[in-house]
Amino acid sequence: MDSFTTPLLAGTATGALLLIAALGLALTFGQMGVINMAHGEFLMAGAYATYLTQQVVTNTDVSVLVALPVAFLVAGLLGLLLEVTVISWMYRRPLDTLLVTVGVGLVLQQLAKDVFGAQGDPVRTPGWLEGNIDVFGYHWPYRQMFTIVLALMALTALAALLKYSSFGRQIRATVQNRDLAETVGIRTRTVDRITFFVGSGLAGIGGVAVSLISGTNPRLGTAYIISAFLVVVAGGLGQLKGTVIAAFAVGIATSFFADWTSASMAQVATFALVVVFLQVRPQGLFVVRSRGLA
Amino acid sequence: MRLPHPNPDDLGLDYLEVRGLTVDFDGFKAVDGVDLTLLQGRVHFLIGPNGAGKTTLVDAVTGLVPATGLARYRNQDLLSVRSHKIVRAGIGRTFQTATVFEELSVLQNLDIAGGVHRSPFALLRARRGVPSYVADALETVGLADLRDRPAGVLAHGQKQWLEIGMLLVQDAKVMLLDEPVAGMSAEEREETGALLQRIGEERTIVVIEHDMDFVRSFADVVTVMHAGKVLIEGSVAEIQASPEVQEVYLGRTVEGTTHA
Amino acid sequence: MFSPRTRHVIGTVVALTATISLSACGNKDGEGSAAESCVDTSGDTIKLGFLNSTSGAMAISEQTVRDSLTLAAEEINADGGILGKEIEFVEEDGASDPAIFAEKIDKLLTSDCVAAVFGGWTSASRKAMLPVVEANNGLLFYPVQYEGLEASENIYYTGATTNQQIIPAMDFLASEGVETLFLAGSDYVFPRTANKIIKQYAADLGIEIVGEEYVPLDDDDWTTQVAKIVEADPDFVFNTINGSSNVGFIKAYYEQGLSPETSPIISVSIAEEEAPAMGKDVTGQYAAWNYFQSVESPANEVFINAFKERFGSDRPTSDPMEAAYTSLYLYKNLVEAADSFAVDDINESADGVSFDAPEGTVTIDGENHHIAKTGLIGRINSDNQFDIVWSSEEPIEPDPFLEGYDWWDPSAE
Amino acid sequence: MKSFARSYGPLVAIAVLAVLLLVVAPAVLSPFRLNNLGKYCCWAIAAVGIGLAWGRGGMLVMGQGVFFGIGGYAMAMHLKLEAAGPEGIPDFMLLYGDGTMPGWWEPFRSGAFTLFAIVALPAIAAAILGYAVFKRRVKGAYFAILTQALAVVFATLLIATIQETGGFNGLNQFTFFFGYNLYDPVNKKMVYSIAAGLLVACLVVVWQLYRSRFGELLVATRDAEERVRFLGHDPANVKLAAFVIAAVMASIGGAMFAPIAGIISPSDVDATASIFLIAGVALGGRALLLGPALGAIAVGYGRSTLSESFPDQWTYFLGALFIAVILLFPAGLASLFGKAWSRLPRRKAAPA
Repeated sequence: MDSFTTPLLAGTATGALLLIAALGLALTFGQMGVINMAHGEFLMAGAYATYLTQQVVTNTDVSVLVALPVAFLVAGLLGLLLEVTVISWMYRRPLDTLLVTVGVGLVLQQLAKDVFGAQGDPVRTPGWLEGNIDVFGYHWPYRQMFTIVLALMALTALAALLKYSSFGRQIRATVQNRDLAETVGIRTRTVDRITFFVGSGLAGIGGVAVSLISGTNPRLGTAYIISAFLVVVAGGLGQLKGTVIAAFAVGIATSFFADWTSASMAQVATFALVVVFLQVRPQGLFVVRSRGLA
Repeated sequence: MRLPHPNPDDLGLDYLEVRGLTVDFDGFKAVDGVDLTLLQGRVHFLIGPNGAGKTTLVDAVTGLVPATGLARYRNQDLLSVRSHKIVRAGIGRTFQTATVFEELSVLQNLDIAGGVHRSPFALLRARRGVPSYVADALETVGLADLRDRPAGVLAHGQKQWLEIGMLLVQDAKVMLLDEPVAGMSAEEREETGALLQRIGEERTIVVIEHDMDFVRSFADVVTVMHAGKVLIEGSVAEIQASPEVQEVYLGRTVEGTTHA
Repeated sequence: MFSPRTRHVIGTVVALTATISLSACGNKDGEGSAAESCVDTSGDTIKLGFLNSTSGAMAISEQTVRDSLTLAAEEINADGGILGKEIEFVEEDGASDPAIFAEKIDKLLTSDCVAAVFGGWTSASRKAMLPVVEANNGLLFYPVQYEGLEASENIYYTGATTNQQIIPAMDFLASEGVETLFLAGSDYVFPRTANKIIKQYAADLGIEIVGEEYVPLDDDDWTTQVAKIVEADPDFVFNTINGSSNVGFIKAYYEQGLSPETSPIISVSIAEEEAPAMGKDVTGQYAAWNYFQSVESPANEVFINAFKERFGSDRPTSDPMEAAYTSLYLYKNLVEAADSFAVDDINESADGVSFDAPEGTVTIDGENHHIAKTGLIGRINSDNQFDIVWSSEEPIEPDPFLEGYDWWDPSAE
Repeated sequence: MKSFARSYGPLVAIAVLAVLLLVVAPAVLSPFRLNNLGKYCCWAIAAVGIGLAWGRGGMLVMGQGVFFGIGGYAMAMHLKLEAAGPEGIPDFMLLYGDGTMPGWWEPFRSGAFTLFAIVALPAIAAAILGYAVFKRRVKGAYFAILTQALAVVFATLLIATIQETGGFNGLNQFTFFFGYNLYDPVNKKMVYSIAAGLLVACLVVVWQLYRSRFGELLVATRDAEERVRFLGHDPANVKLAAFVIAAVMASIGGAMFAPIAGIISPSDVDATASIFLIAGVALGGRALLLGPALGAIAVGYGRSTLSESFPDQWTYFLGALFIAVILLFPAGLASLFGKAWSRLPRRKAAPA
């Protein structure tokens, strides 16, 4: 029985983590066409923010909750800084944004190493996240449930922001027709910046969740960035629901593959799965149809 | 000016036949059961208000959007063939916004369109000299003086001619032109019209157009589309006489000039 | 295909290339003439090379080795150097990349002309350096416990081989009456090889292996694999995980309700630096090493005090650091025993050269160039130090190929 | 004569590079530096292919390490078997495995088969992947991400297959290169010369490709893929051809890397190694003829020397290099000195 529940539940948690990481990417990539390879390092920044918060707020039960807004802010501001100094010079050059942010990622990693040391720093799990419940033999850790809740909250907040707020309408207007949006008085540059801030901030939230799994270390982001991008690719651009389905599908599939074979082979199998999937739906799960000659 | 309607049988198989062509965008029928017979030697105009499905029809025939029904050319169902094979079968098209290779010279643009004449292996050779079919096309579209200019610096009209020239090099027997004279001066329109008539003698030319003066001057046959369907087909005079057309389309645009 | 003119130009280029390539044509016969040593021993100093990763994934661990080497060099220099010559050390970054290690040791040996190189951490880096150091008839001192199955004339191994760490750990488990064991490791050479040995020895000892799981080096999420440990409910978990992946393993382990009371862990890569970085209280878990900071010996006291003074009082000392520190002193003793810096002379008189190291007296085996070391098991206390709970009592003679163990069959799975 | 200079100027530049690499360098460099230069040449060979695929074809290949690795491992397997002697099996299989050799190693005993495999394996792999990707019109960033994921997966696969590929340790301890003792300095120089010669040969190949109609078509596909479709070409085939050639070049680079570096391991072929290759191409100028090769050599040299002087700062340099070059000189540093020579697409037509 637990050969089914374990990978399913653990995979759902992995998927939730991928979702948080991929939401920010889907936002910046989907809405702005920017491929931010430093997104993984924003995740890392969120993890270090959690660590630092724990140094200040020593009550572990509270510090993780305090760390959420702090991590969002830290990663978001890093993103904003990146947008203003680098990205804003290269819109409509998506491949170049990819390469530039590879460089930014390298610098941030080395910076983390120099500031915090190459050895990772510990992040303590709050008492109310210690422990687990027995689901058909799988001792499902509260921490995994917390990750899922966190992902769903991030998703809900982002969806509500896009759908109901005036900022969300401005984003959608800018995406659909940047020039027109400008003529009706939307400051598209500001919209870009806020989009990037929010997208990067989401990575910070992901960093909090990751830090509860493995503490901090400078290379923490690299383990997630590629999977998160595969999720965005498989999910398709333009709609959050594609990202959501793809994140959980990739997470759960990886867990099952790992259960059947090994964790290494699971990586290989998941990649193969995405490539095969793209044979069926080359634009991902959901596409915004366009009739123009691209 | 008008040519007699030839019998398709006299022309062998060189005509494009469209039957029941339908393009369905998630429930919205952009093209809805269109029947057309496009014959060689005629300049065929496709008109209709925005959203009538003209461009989508051309997209469907050239493999850009999936469609149901039939589009037959030389016993080949175009709807089941990929775009580049449709081109190789002799059907070429242009786009509303001229898409030429801006960094390449006029000559290179024409030359690159000559792929149908070359084997894959021949592609590995450098170009030397100007192939006769390129030289001919250069003359026909009147860009011989500009042959070494980068295409990016050409005037708008010249780019359209260059595109038509590329179709000539491709040896397209059917040319589907999407608003080729949009944005052209009156003089350029005249030249373009003359060009179309000149090259149309041995080809099937289909032009999507809004400008009724241009349509009146150069159309052999006009098809009016509305809401994805063919409203009426006939000569310019027949179209202008049609009350339905007046209502949906000509009513507003051409009213003033019909009295002239 | 080409015009005559093109053909002419291409022809010229091809002919030029071919001529030059041929002029550098190889020497098929004859043994490779071993490079003559360029080490300069005429001056007042002797050059040594320190080759550790100060960038990349392994920098975490290797920087500590570099620090110990620096300390030892400074101490030796303060004490008059080696054969009266001051040590001048050349530092290089291996960048956590085996190919870079190969390149850098080549540079150290042939351009900098160092008398010996100290460093390397991963087996991949050592394997990459081995042919280079052999080809140049140089010397490499490798300070990390490893999977054994190797012995080179040009390498001295001052960390443990498997019969000094893995086998004592198994002996300890047997003495504790362990009946079921779960193996958890990173998916690379050391854990796979160590587990191969563990499985064969376990069969001999009558310990049942109830599970075996591997996760890639960069992967930190152990949740699914730990669930299998919960299911198997072993008496002990043998942990051969490397680096930061340990953190994820330890967290997942406690999260799912495991504890030292139910299924304690014995690790071979968690030492004094790693224990406090887990983000969990790991009190009561075990580690197998040949040195702990808690070892009581005068030499260790000197070492710990010197290290803390040089690098900060918050810095712990650990097994690889001690092995690196020891390696430089062993080199000093080797040179002085041979009264020469020449590699062949050193090798000649190597057998039996010893040093009163912080871990206790270590002695070089002239046959396989490993050193005799005492096996220790420590249990982590609340200060993240190790209480030594078991010892092999005597230094264990190194046996990298496990020739003295009749249960060992290298070709069995 | 002017058109001669335009047409053959690049060839003269290649010849100058050939003389530098094949005559000057062996004469002035120490064996250690020459061996390093050999490694840079191997990266440069791969970079020339990246220039073709990315600079001319617009396909950002972020996983060329995979093909570099295919060639490298194919060659290394042969060298391992050569070191093991006839009937022998590689040492690591005895140490870490059960002492049996997987059947697919067997053909690599043959030098001829190995040389064939170095060209054929990457071509087949790239053709399959490229066919799957290009035919389904997966492009741009999607393609870049997929290739990078491929590199991650490839490295993971290698690390996990210890008994078959040596795992994390990779393959090393080669003694002979097709019968030549690799420890003999004369032979090391010969292996270097082969690598440098292959680099020159690859440059001549891309020079011809760039001036060919295929080269024009490739640029056209990069700039307006859909338009090319309506010229009667399947852009997928055009890109596929460039991708396959780039893969073969990467493989050749990898194949020479193994004997020169004396090792091939997952860290030489993973995502980081692939990005390292991209860095050289970006620095040198992705669309130029000599740019990628010179850039790769420069980045390789920078890595060796900077890490000697500033071991901790190398990563900053590499990161800053990406940012500065892409931001300030997207066409690469060589474009700053770029005379008309290597700027290809504007070549004047020869008089009719």
